Amino acid sequence: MRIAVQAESFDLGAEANAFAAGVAGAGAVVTFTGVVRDLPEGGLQAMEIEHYPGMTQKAITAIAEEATQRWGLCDLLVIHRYGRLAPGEAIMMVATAAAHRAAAFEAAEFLMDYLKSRAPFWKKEITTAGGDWVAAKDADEAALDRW
Amino acid sequence: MRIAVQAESFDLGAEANAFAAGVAGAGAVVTFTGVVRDLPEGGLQAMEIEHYPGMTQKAITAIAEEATQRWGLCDLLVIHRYGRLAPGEAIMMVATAAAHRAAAFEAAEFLMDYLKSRAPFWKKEITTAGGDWVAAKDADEAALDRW
Amino acid sequence: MMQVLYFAWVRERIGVPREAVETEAATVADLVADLIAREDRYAAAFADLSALRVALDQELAEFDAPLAGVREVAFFPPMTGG
Amino acid sequence: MMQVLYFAWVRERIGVPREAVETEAATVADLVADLIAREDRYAAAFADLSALRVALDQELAEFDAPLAGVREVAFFPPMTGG
Repeated sequence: MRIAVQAESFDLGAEANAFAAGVAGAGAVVTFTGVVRDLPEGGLQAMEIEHYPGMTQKAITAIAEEATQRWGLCDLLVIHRYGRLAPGEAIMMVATAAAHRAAAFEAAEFLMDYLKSRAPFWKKEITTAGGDWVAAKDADEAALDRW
Repeated sequence: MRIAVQAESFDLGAEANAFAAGVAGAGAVVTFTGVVRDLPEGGLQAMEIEHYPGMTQKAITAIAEEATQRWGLCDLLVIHRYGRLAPGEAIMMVATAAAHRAAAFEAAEFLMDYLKSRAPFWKKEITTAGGDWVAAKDADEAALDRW
Repeated sequence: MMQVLYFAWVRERIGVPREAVETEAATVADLVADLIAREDRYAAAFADLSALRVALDQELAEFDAPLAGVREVAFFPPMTGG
Repeated sequence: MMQVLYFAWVRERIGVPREAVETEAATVADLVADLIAREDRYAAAFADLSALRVALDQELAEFDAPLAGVREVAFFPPMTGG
């Protein structure tokens, strides 16, 4: 299990290959990558991601341990960036490995749902007009009810 | 949309990076990779995958077009190998890109459920005792009912 | 003349991957009955139709589907892709 | 003395990312009332508690949670990770 909270960019392909190579006995590997999207009306200059250093690693580790146990994962990876990101840059990724596909998919979705609403990150959209904190969506909070 | 049915191995990381780099406007990229697993009792020498050349590309294209339309995907990738594979080798992968995570995850699961039961591939497990055709699982057929 | 293809254990039981078949069969089920009547290896392959799938011109079909206009029939066990 | 941390727009409204606070507050809600009474910028940040979350010693908590033994309190809007 690897959890990285970092300012640096990461290479999705290299991370996916390293993760898959390190797993024994898995039949299914799922990755999710979140990418900075431009605004619907365009004009996004950057996404600034703030986090709570003392709490972030701890909160993600708790979520990751729950996922590992609940779905019997072979392995799991979480990378989450903070700082200033340009449109098109990868914000974060998770990877899960399990014997069968249902467990790998479900665990990845569970991790994403919890990272969205329970890991201490806050996003701010920077445009020429200034900065706007991204509001949490009711749908993201509601997504936790599945689990 | 790229659909490849091939005997050659593929590089998960290189494919994931090429896929992600070619997508505009996606906020979410999901990949699934299926890997040859040893048998529970061990001793798997190889997995032989037979397919129906005339039908395979056609069947996967139909599934992929349905997924693209239904979840409004930005892009989609399917790679599926045939021939003789060793334990630990990747059999196939799918990748989906969408504006939001729910669509990317659901489309990838849909693709996997249909590839399992509706794409003309047959797996044979080779051990020192001989070869055993893998039987379709009722659970895989039942998985289609979700969609 | 119709091209008939076999895959996986159906191919192994029948002993060939494909063959041209001369038949008057009106439906897939008629074709199966026709083949079973010819040789034991067909009877062995088609013993349990519930364990088989059929494709007509590379599209999945049912066993009561008509064969009129069909050029390629394929028999195989349930698929195990992914 | 208690370390109090602020994140995102809570930090912006209060104007500092963290500060040491001397307080007799028994619960998080008491601490909030205490801060609001001090200066307008706190009143602005804490105007709508339903829009805020709190963590005690880096674990999510409720606003009625007791502060006894707590060394670090953090206030922030609902998280938007992923």
